[in-house]
Amino acid sequence: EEARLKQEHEAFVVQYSFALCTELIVEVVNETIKETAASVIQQAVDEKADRVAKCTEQVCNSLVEETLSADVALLVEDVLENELQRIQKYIK
Amino acid sequence: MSKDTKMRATINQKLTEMGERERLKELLRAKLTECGWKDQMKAHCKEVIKEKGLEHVTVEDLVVEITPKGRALVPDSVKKELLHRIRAFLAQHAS
Amino acid sequence: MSKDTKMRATINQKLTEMGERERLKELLRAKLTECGWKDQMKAHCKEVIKEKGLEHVTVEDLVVEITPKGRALVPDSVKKELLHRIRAFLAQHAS
Repeated sequence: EEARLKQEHEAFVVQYSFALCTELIVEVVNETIKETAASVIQQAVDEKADRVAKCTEQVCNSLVEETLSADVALLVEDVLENELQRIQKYIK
Repeated sequence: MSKDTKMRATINQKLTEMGERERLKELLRAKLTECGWKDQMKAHCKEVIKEKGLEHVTVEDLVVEITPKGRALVPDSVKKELLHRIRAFLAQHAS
Repeated sequence: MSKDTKMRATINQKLTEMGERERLKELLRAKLTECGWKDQMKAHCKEVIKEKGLEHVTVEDLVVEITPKGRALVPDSVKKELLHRIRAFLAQHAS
């Protein structure tokens, strides 16, 4: 009887430990995957927001630069022409 | 209630009360990080996001997509170590 | 193509396609006139001509000479307003 009980107990321990091991792995894997997925998505969202902010600023700067180059050239041509006309008028 | 069910309930209670359940989970988390499993999961998440586009992926989508791979990739050595720790606890407390 | 280059191209494409780029340039021009930038630049241009002599300057020389000042004289508030307008436009037309 003692041997039978011992055998039963051993069988129980084997079965229980396997079941607990599987249960803990499923629990930890699920929790970790959920945390990892959330953090990877958050990181990607943050990175995208940073990139959008940075690139928008760069686009804004290039737009200012483009407008300035065009306008400065026009302004210079205008001033030079006015100066020339002024001198021509003076000479006449 | 059968003898096995009773014994299971008793051990479960002991595991929780003595904090061993949390310790086992902590051990497992640490082992999964140490063996690179967590990094693999991160990389896989990034791949899925890249493939589907950030605006088309939710946390739930990612969980559904990577969980099967995550379970399959838990190394046998980690499972064995956990099993060993559980057996040691049972040897001490499940008489 | 890097992610940044792609992103800039997308932003520029959106602004151009919907005519916002031209509207923004017009806004910038109006603001620069309004804040006296144009008058300051004209005055600076005349100074340089006076200093070097009309016969010794070309359009290119003058452009090279006064552009840095032109850049520096754009008020921060104007740049900020422009950036704000671009952000608002992108937020409105986000796909």
